Amino acid sequence: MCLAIPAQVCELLADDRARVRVGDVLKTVNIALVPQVRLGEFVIIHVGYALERLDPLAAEQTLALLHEASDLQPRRAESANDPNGQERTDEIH
Amino acid sequence: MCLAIPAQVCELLADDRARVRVGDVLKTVNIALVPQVRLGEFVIIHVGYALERLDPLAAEQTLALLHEASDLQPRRAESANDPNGQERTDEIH
Amino acid sequence: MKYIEEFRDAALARTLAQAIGQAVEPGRTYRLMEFCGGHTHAIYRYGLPGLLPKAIKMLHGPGCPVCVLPIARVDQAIELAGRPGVILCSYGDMLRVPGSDRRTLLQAKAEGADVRMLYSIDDAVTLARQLPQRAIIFFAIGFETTTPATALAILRAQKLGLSNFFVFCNHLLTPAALDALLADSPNPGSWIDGFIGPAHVSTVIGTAAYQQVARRYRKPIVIAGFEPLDLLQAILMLVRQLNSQRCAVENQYHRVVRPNGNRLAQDYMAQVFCLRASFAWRGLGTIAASALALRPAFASFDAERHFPLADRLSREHPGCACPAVLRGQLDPAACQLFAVACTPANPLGACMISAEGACAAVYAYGRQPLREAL
Amino acid sequence: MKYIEEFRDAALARTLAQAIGQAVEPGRTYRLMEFCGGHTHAIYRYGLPGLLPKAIKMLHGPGCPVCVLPIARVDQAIELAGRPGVILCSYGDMLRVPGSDRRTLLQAKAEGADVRMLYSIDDAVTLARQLPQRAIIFFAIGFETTTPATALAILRAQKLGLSNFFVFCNHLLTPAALDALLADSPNPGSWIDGFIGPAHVSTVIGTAAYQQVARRYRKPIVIAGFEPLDLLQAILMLVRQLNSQRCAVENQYHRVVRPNGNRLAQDYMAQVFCLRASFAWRGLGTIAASALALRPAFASFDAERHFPLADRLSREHPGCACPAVLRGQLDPAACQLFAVACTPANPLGACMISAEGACAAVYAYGRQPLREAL
Amino acid sequence: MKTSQPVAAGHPERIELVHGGGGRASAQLIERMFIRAFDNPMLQQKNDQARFDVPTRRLVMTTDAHVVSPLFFPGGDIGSLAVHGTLNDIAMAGAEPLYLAVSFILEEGILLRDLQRIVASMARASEAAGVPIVTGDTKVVERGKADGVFITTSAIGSVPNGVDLSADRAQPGDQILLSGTIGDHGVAILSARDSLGFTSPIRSDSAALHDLVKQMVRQVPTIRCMRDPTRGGLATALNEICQQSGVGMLIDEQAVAIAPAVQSACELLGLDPYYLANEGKLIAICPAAQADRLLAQMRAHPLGQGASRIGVVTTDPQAMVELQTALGGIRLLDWLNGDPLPRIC
Amino acid sequence: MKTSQPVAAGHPERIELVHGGGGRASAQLIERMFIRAFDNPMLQQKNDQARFDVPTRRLVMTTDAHVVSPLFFPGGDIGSLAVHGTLNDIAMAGAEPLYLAVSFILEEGILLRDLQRIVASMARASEAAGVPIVTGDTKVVERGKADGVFITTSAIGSVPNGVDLSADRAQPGDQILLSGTIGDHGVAILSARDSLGFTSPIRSDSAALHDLVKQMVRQVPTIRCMRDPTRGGLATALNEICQQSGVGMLIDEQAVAIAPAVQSACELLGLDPYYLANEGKLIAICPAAQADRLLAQMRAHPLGQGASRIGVVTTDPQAMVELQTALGGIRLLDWLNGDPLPRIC
Ligand code: SF4
Ligand code: SF4
Ligand SMILES: [Mg+2]
Ligand SMILES: [Mg+2]
Ligand SMILES: [Mg+2]
Ligand SMILES: [Mg+2]
Ligand SMILES: [Mg+2]
Ligand SMILES: [Mg+2]
Ligand SMILES: [Mg+2]
Ligand SMILES: [Mg+2]
Ligand SMILES: [Mg+2]
Ligand SMILES: [Mg+2]
Repeated sequence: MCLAIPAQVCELLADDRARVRVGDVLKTVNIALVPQVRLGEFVIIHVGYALERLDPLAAEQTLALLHEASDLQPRRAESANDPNGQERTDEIH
Repeated sequence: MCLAIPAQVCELLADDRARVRVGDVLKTVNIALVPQVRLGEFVIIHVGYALERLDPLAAEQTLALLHEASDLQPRRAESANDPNGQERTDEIH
Repeated sequence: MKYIEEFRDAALARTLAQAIGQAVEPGRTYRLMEFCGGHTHAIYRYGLPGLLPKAIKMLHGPGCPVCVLPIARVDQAIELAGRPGVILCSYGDMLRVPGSDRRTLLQAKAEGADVRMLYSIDDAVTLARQLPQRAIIFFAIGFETTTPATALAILRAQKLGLSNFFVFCNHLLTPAALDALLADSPNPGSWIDGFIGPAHVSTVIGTAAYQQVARRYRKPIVIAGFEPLDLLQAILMLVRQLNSQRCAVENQYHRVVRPNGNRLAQDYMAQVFCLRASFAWRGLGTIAASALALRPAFASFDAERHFPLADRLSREHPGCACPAVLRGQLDPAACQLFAVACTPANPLGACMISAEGACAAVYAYGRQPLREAL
Repeated sequence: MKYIEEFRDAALARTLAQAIGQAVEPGRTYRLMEFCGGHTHAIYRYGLPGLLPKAIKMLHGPGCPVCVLPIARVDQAIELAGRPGVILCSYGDMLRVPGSDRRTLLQAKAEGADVRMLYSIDDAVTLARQLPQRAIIFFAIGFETTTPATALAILRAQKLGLSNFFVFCNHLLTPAALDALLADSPNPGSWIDGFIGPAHVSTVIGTAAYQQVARRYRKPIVIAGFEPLDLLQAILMLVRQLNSQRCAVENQYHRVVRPNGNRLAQDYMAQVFCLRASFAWRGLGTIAASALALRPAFASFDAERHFPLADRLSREHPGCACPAVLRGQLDPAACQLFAVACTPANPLGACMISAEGACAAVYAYGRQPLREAL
Repeated sequence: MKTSQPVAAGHPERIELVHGGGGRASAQLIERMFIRAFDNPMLQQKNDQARFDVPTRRLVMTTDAHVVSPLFFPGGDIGSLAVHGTLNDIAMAGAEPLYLAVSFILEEGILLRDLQRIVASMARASEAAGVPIVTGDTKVVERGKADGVFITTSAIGSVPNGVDLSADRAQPGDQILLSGTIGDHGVAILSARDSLGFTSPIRSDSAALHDLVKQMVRQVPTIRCMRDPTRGGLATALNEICQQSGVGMLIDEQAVAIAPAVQSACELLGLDPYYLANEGKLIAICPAAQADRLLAQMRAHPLGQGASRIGVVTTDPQAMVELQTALGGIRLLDWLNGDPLPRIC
Repeated sequence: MKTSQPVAAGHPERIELVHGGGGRASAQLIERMFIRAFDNPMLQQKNDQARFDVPTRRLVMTTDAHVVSPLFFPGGDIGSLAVHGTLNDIAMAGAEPLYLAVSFILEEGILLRDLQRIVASMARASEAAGVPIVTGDTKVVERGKADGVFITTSAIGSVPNGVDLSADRAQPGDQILLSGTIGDHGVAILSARDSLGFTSPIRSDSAALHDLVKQMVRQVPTIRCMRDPTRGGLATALNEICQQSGVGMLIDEQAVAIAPAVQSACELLGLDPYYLANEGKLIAICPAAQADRLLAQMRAHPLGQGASRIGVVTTDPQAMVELQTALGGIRLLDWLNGDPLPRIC
């Protein structure tokens, strides 16, 4: 029910609408909840609405940490014990 | 379009309706145009309405005349030259 | 089936045919027009041309209300069927009559219009009660036979207080057409010797309605039933009238038809309908006082008032010989389009449209024997 | 698919599982409840139980809005669908949820009701514009994830001046349920060590919304994404919190979830909805201030006001163990009806209804391995 | 995993879309309804096709969709009709039907008990005919996208040695035989329609004719062709043969039997029995020398008791059917033109 | 009697009830549309059945109704689908399809040009497959009583000597092969539905598999069984085989190919590709010793290029299909339960 997936905004349309893509699949969604979204950004889509923007830096951070743990070699300077706690910035660039 | 056939009244229903039969086939028709019709009488049915009562005596007369001509022997006293002209009675018994 | 089968008796038919053969005067041709499409249909269906002596030449008249309805009215019915919320109902015969561009109500239905075939106009009133949010328009056609049913249905709708029942009225009057058929000629009716008069129209209007035409044009008329013996007897009666140079209105179908018809039916018709000044008959042209409209008192049931309709022009196929065929002046098979471009599946003219049209009857029942005869 | 596939990487999953295995303290069991049905579904779908050390015991929470909707509300939706002129729309999940007498909206549809599955509530507004003579009722369900969409749709309908668009509002609040789940026990939450918090609910309401519960009941909560790596990472984070005896609200899903959520979405929700005094959750009982209704200013869009509905009693199957299953106190497979009388095709209780219900997830993905485990 | 679903009073079970989804509900419907009713080892294997050995290598195959409305009518239902109609098309080649395949299109919302009744009727018809239903398919479409139940049946049959029936083989001089009364099926269907509001004692003649045909081809293997006068009626079937063989026909109206109630209904509704559908009658055309023998054989069979010789094949480059009327006149008997009676088979 | 009807601009020709009435208009539609497109001598004879000689006496027969919505979709249409679907059911027995029969149910009002397009597509598919359409039927129902066009196709085929495929023959230890990606057809259909409002480059995989199968059974006549995972998808087809053979299966998720766009559409719509329909894929189960040879043979054929070994048959009295997930976990792969995607085939 709360299924939602990341999609990239590939066209901004009138009436709070945008064309987004997931892989090769295109769909028109409502972006009234994320009016500041820009072309190329990723949003989380739920029942035809974009709920929020996805922060690519934060995603990369998460993945980097996981790879780091996996490779046992740091890919980034950071190496916190608590991988992504409360202190994290919540502003998207 | 003006197709109409004789049917026998076998049940009088409410609302100017009657059940009529043609052979073994039963149908409900409107009898508002022949309010005086009685059970057992024949009526002429057209688009679901009884248009008129059929006069059995007149029918028999016509047939008798035809048989007469055919048998070359009279089946009834009557033997007019003009088989059913204007002078005929138009009252049903 | 009582009062049906007796009048189809083969032995009696032969006797009657013989009597006709004996009655005809040598060297004389009797050109008899059956006005009714129902008679035309019966003549072919029972194969009567094969029984009759050559001296009897049957001419087919304009008496099929489906055939003579002008294209413009069909177009208007199709237009009505396309209005939102409308259910257009009619008798089955009307649904495949082509209007302009060969369009029929059945095609409109296939394209999405709600068009329904009903057995009786009563069913349309019932439908209007059941579906109060829809507009039920009955495309009413027919001669005086069918008109009383329409009158009663409108009176019933009034009694029920229905505001969604409408009649698109196309009822026609037969005596006016008979008159026009004869009048419209320098030598009125010179190609017709006598008439077989309508059976069920006469049931309603009576035999008296034809007296004027018979007297004015000096043509004998015999009202006849639709069964083959009725027709044969009527032919015999006409031959005898012609032989004795009478021109009376006689009544072969007196088991049903009364001199004054059904007065009650006439009263209902008079209550609901009034005369139109004129009406354009397909093939016969515009005829004064030949059709009915709803009286102003029933205007709320009148589809023509409730749904404004554009006037339309009827464009007939240029090669169609219907005007002559409908007047009995030309054999259907003599039309250049007959059975070539014009068939029941693809009728080009009025007479091919209904099964009771002269061209349709000849096509369905008689085109080969007729070819031999040509 | 960017930001999806990376979080399903098998090698990384194994690394994380190993890390969890290394992190768990010997002899200790970590009883972790994923609140969300979406998490339950993902856990089984990706086969995570097979990857995790035995020390990790996943408990499935009540976080499927389809499952926890009481029978009475389903009955009312079916009743609404049967009203003349109504088109009842909802998300696909709702249509086969049984109400009383096992009746579903799909059955009502089969019996003739106009019931439509929509992908988005926006489509219902569009339908209302297209069919002004029909009443379009959207059967709105969902947690805070779905609620903003409903709010925006109502605002759009208002802007369009629609008078035939209605919402049957069944939006529920997750923090209240989480609180009730823990509170409703003499020893609050004694069977749970920590929570995986909702992903997309949190996207809307933010991580801050869980602080109160975490503090009051001293349970760590980690908000997690729905992908397998998200879940594994969140489990690792919970294990670490528990090992270090912390009970913070942490945010594994910080690529999407902000501490304060989506303020704009919250504003729209606040504009359109107000709190219900209480709401009867299926399986969890009546919970105060746990559901939303339309504000009086939007009463004209409120199906409950426009179509008076009788109050109804929910009768649950007596043998159904859902209350315990929804609280994580009983394994689905331990219910005596599980997979015997209760299956996804014929669900008897809340947890078998939606694919995201705990019993349905176990049935579809895990019933054999689980049996081995029993 | 048994689910014995209690049926709530007032809410009889109905077909839902899920029954056509191809999943568990489909499998259960097939198992409980179709395999149970049509019970035979080929169906039990639940493959997507049936496998069997045929007795000869000379085969015929046919298919017909059945969309009759209403589904139940005096003398039959869409189920028995779908079996008979297809068996008859096999029989019209002089062949012996071997196996039936059946494909259902169900409208969401039809009552399971109605479907059950139809399926039981098919099972009885198949059993009575000795021709098993060996494979099938079921689809469910949304409410308003079909009309209750549509059934397409297909069959194969084997052609006996020496038998070679085809509608292009009629020759001038051949005799035309008809196995009984005409129009019964058409009138039975119409009488079952509420909208026409009439009642009659007429029942559909729906029947499987292959046993009658088996006797006929055994007795007279030189039969030129047979046809069952279904949609379009006797008139159209005769015209089809004329067109395909390039011949004419002369039919004797008095020899064509019509039940009185059929005649009555036709008068009342303005229909012509020559264009009404039949579902248990056949036309056979044979060399004149064999006509007596064939007629006797037909009359000896319960389904041919009312058989008669109705006319002769003539030379006519225009391939027209002429009718000698009871009154002695002659007229054409044309193809069905225009308005059909909707959904009679 | 030629009637060359001028088509008025703005009013394209449509199917009317009269086209199904069995009279002249029906005959003309059949002649001009079907016989012309499917042109072959058996149809030309215009009998109600087709007659032919079959090469062997061991036959298979199948039937399937096709009710897909929309009628036209990326990669095919209801016409090609109806041909492929039925040929594939023949092929799944290891048989060579011989003849097709086709039965149309048309909704009053459909455009003649749409029907023409569908019929042309069927003709192309039949021609490409080398399997003629030899008999057929056409019914027309009132507007609102169907959904454009429904097509039921039936076919017979001959089974080569030594070939004995049946879904009850899978044995523990057998290998499970799949001929390519899954879910393409299902997503293609959904993407063609306006109501879902998404677009994707995915085309239906609709294809006739009998030539691939011919190579496969020639190379490995000991194949246990094959099935085309249509409605209900791969998951349901595997479960059917397990149930019928009384075995279990262990499937390797990583070996099951899914096109990226199919995966994307599934994410977006919340669908599971294991339950999506395929119309040009097959599952084959064979003894382990022959698996390599069979896989090589499959990959050598254009329709089997993407073939892979997706799992093994196991011993399981509960006849369940287990899936080893990409992450290394194990879960069940159940039958399709509940909500189907309506009208995908
Ligand atoms: S054949 Fe056709 S075109 Fe000619 S007169 Fe008759 S109706 Fe008119
Ligand atoms: S198996 Fe069914 S009855 Fe038992 S707890 Fe789960 S949902 Fe309730
Ligand atoms: Mg057939
Ligand atoms: Mg048939
Ligand atoms: Mg036939
Ligand atoms: Mg099938
Ligand atoms: Mg229906
Ligand atoms: Mg099949
Ligand atoms: Mg198939
Ligand atoms: Mg298959
Ligand atoms: Mg057929
Ligand atoms: Mg439709």
